[in-house]
Amino acid sequence: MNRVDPKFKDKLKPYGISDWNECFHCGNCTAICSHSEDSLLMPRNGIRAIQLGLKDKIHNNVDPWLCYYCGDCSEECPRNANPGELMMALRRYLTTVYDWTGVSRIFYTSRTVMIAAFLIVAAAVVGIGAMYSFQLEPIMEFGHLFEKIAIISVAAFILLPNIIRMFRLTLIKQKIKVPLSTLLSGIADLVINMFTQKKTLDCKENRVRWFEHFILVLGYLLLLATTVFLNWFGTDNIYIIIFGYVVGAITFIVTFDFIIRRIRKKAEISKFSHLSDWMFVVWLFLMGLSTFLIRVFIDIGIIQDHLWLYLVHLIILAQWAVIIVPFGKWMHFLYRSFAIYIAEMKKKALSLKQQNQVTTITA
Amino acid sequence: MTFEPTIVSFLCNWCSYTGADLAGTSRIPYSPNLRTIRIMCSGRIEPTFVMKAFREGADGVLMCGCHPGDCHYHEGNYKCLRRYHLLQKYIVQMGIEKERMRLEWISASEGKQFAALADEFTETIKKLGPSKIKKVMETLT
Amino acid sequence: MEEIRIGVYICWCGSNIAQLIDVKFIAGEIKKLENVIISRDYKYMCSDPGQETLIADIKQNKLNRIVVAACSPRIHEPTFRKALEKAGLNPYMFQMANIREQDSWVHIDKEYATLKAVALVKAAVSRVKHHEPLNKKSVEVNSATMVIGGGITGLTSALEIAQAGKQVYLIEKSDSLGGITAKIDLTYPDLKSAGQMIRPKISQVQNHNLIEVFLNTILEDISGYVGNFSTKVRRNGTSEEITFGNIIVATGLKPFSPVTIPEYKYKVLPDVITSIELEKMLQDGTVKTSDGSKPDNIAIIHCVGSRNEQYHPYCSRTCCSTALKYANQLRSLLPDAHLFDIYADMRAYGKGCEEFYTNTSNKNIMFLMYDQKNGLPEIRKANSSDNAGMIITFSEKLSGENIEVPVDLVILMTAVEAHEDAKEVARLTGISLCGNDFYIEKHPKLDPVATTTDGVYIAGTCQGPKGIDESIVQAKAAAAKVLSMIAMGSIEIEVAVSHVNEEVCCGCQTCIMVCPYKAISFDEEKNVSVVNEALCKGCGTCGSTCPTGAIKSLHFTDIQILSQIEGLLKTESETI
Amino acid sequence: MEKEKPKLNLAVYWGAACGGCCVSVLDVHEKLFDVVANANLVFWPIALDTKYSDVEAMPDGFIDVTLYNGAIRNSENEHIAKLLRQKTKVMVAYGSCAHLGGIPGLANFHTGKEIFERVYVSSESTVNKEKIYPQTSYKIPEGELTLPEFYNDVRTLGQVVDVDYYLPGCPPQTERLLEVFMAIVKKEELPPNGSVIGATDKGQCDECPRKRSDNKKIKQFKRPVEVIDDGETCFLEQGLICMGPATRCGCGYRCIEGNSPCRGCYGPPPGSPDPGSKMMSAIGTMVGSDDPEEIAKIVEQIEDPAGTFYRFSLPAAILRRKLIETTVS
Repeated sequence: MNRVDPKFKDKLKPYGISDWNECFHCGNCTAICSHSEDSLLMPRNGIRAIQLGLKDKIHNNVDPWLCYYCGDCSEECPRNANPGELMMALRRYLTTVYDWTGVSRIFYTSRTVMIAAFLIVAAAVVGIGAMYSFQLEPIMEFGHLFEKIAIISVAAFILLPNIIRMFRLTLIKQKIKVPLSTLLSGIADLVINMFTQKKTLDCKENRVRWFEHFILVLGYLLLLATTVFLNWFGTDNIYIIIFGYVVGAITFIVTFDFIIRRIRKKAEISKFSHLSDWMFVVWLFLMGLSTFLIRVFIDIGIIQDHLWLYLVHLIILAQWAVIIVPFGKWMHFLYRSFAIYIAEMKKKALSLKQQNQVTTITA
Repeated sequence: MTFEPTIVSFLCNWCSYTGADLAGTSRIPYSPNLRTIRIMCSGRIEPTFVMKAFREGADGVLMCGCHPGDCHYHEGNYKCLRRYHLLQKYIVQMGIEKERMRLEWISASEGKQFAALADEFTETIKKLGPSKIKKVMETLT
Repeated sequence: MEEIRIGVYICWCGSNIAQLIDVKFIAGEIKKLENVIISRDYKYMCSDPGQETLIADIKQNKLNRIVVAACSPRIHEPTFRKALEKAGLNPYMFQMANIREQDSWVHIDKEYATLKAVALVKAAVSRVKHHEPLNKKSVEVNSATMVIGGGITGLTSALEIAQAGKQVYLIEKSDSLGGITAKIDLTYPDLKSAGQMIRPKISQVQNHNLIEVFLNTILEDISGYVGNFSTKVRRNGTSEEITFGNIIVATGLKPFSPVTIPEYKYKVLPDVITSIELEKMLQDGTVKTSDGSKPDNIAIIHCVGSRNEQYHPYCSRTCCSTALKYANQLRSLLPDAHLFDIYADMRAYGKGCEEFYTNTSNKNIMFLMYDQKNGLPEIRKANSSDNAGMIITFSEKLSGENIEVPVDLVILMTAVEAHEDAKEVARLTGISLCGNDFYIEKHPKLDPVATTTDGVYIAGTCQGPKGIDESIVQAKAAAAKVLSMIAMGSIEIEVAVSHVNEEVCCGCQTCIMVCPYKAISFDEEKNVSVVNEALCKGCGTCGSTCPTGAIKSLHFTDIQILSQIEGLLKTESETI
Repeated sequence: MEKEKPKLNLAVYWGAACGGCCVSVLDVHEKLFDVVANANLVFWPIALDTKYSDVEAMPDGFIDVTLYNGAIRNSENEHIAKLLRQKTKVMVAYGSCAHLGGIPGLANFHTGKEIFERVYVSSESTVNKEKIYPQTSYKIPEGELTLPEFYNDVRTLGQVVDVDYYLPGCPPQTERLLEVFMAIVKKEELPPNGSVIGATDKGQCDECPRKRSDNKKIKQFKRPVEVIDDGETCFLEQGLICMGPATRCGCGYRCIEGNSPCRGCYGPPPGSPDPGSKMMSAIGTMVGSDDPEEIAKIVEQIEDPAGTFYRFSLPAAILRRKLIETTVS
């Protein structure tokens, strides 16, 4: 039995649209949604859960992650209730639900705190620069070390615990028993989905966006690998250098396009931009651009005269690694893939249960 | 060929006839065996009419009026009801199955019920088979 | 005796009849009958050209009997009677065969439908041979009107008629005027004061010199006929008689009592109240729970007793908008309360009401939908841990979830029912009730305030659930009908009455006992019964009761009906 | 002088009858002289020994007036009715049996076979082990013996031959006979053919000495033995079925004056499409209840509605006999 909570929807205001009333449940959104299936919270059902404040139902379901925001539902909606963005808002909210630290909730709900955090990180980087008397070499060395430590600690203390929390909420707490073999068999799909987002293609007329997103993910991850593990800034290997240029360029060109789109607001997906969305694309763009420029400066031999560039890059990198990745939009990269995995596991568990019931009856 | 009975129905103008009209406007199909005679009130139905209908070859006779208490003329339907009981005793004496004659109440809003009644009564008469009254009355021996 | 010359017309009614029934075949079969001079089929008999054909045939062929096989005589008998009159024929030399409502619309088999139609037309031909001309009678219309019911509808009708300079007797059973409208706080969708609307009307009525108000009054008896009614009314133990020409029935509604719905625990849980009880609170300006505290959570439940076969199958029509009105009023009175509107379907029909719904839905009210098919919401007393007085549980349709709603006050949007006096008033005035005890209008679209009894009109919620605006429309429509009747001065009355053959009547007086209208009296001198034709409404009960066979029910005589039976059954063994 | 006028030829015949009608003719007593003065009695089996062959020998239209009493029960009744019709100018159906079938008409509740079985086999006083029934013809050495054929149905005279006048009653009041007879003799203007004569168009209540009101709600139907009659109140209002209002006047209230309700021998007033249904309808309407169960109970007290309302008229009714399977073959 779910108890209604009239206050619940007010809690969701900071995550996106505040008017949950427009929807009158005609079901057009569900009819047009490529991912809608029986019993999924896609999108009408999700909206209903918000309207009634059925908190547990929202927490326990991964369904909002199955939406790729093609925007068809919002275009089709006769009431301009914007179901696509409502789903997006639910994802923002769920990000904070999975975060065990509670920090992301603070960032999502308070702009001031978020901007303050950005400023503090920037100041800290400047402080470290001062510590090293603004010498390029040690600062770059520190920067390289910081990258490695950040990746490991964010993964160990934030990403992993949050994914476990997500599992706990959506599977374990609901007493859905999935056999280990099933769990293992789904892992391949999980990885494929994580890197290809191939389910986006189920949405109509989404190929360009999927491709852009796909090469961005690839570009970003490879840029990360190139700089962190292949020491792009320090290497003399011409192949690595060129490769770095390519993936760096991909990163900032694609994100530049994303930014332009968000400014133009033509497609449904670009119409509504939460602060977290802006932060994510702009910082990714800045990261790609600054990384690219540093290598250019290195190659034309003027980096020594332009320490400021590296400091700016380090500030962006630090803000990205300390704020956006663990507590911001970056996590959707993981949650979405795991959500598909969890949804698949739930489905299998359900069909297994039914099979068992049938066998009991026939026996 | 299956036996298709002929049933004469006497319907009061205000309730039953209107109810039968409603079955029409609602397009509720029913068996075509009923042939209606409209009277203003079921209180007008006399035994003579029923005897005449049987005499002329009706296989069944249906009388309908307003529900008790709802008669347009206050209580004509009660008078019909009283006569009906006496008439029933008479027709049984005359060797006619009492099931061949029915009195039912149908209101102006009961199109559905009227259609159901028509079907059900037709079924009853079909089971009883054709009435031999006309033939017997015309055969002088 | 003049030769009988019958004209028979089979109407196609476009395709309504002709698509199932072989009209040409019928016309051919009927042509073979004795005395049938003309037998035609025509596309639309009721159309002007159709009627003109009829009139021309009567004149050219000296027809003296007409049979039209078409729709129900309840629809077009008056039309064709008028056509006969135009052609100079007595309108009663006419008979209709209903081959649409009771044939083509209800049967599927073409052959049976056509055979049945032939039988029905033969019966009409056989009957019409015995028709006799009847002469219309005209009576003067008494210009006074009796209005039954002193609610907003009755008051409006009374004022309309009195303002036109005609006498009105307004009969009210209770001790005050205003009815339900006086008991409500605001109206929807404009949120204006109902009191400010009704109070001036009451005083206008009370002060009008042409309106006589009878409070605490019940009707003992109504006799007479259109234009000349009289009634005995009893007020404070004394009876008086009033006479009038027309009656407007505006007996209004009664709120449904939800005690019969176990799920809602009305009268068991003190904080489950009905809409009319909330109106009282709203009029007093405070909404409180039974222990006097401010309710934090308030639920409004729709369709209480409406749209449910177990209680009332119909929609009570006003409750959705009233519920929205409450949501607005409660929101203003209790800005921090949580409001839950539990509805089955939101039916905010009418001018301005959808907008009212849209506006209300933005006032932080949680709308929840239930489906009566899946059971009604159930109210139970809450536990101490629930932080509310009661819990409502039900299956919420749009989420598909079984949900709980914590509440401190529940408002039941009770259905409206026909007034408990409706049956008695119907009996007295001779009008009919539909299955739900609301009065039946003469025609739902073409004659919505008239009834099947001439001179008796219905207005307001006694005809069916409706809002104040629609009630007033009907009140004014009924008043207009009455005023046009008064303006005519005289009207023609039913001539298909009973007639006593004094040569045969032996004075047994059985007929006097059965006449529901006291239209038959006993002439001691002649030792015969005498029918007052103005009082007789032509039911024919005396005709079928007279043991001597002295009473003839005109237009429904023995010979006419017996011939009809003969005609009906002559078609045996014929096939197409 | 009257003597100068030619005398009328008068015939009186009995079909299926009890003989009471013939006795009623005899009841003219001393007025017989008036009759004889004006008429020759040419055929009257109860009093004269005229043979059928004598009648057959008469020229057509020889008889001026035939008073035929009794119903048509067998072939002999039918044969003589047709023969007399041929020989007679004015055919009068005399008495209830000729008029409406009368008491013999009640045989229409049974078939001819049933009646034979009862009379010749199963009746308590009969011993007929061989089950010998009357035959229409029986050969003996001397030749062939014949009996008239016993019909399955009883019919009225009017159903067999054209009847000029009906003179109702069981039996008709002798005064009425005399009035009619004298009217014929005096060649007064007679009513149109097919009329009922010797009775008025009004019902019995017209001059009924009992007090009537419109209070005819009957809660209990009673037999005369169950009522202590006050001698004044309308029988119907006392719960006794009285056919008075549905029966013509003319009998002189013989039954009612004897404190017995009218049984309807004079038949219905003009305009009734059926001799018993109007009264049945009226009695039904008088049942003093609106409750279906109570109505059924009250109606149950009417022991034999068909026999009550059609005591004298079953063969003339719309349903002129009981529907018995064996009759249809």
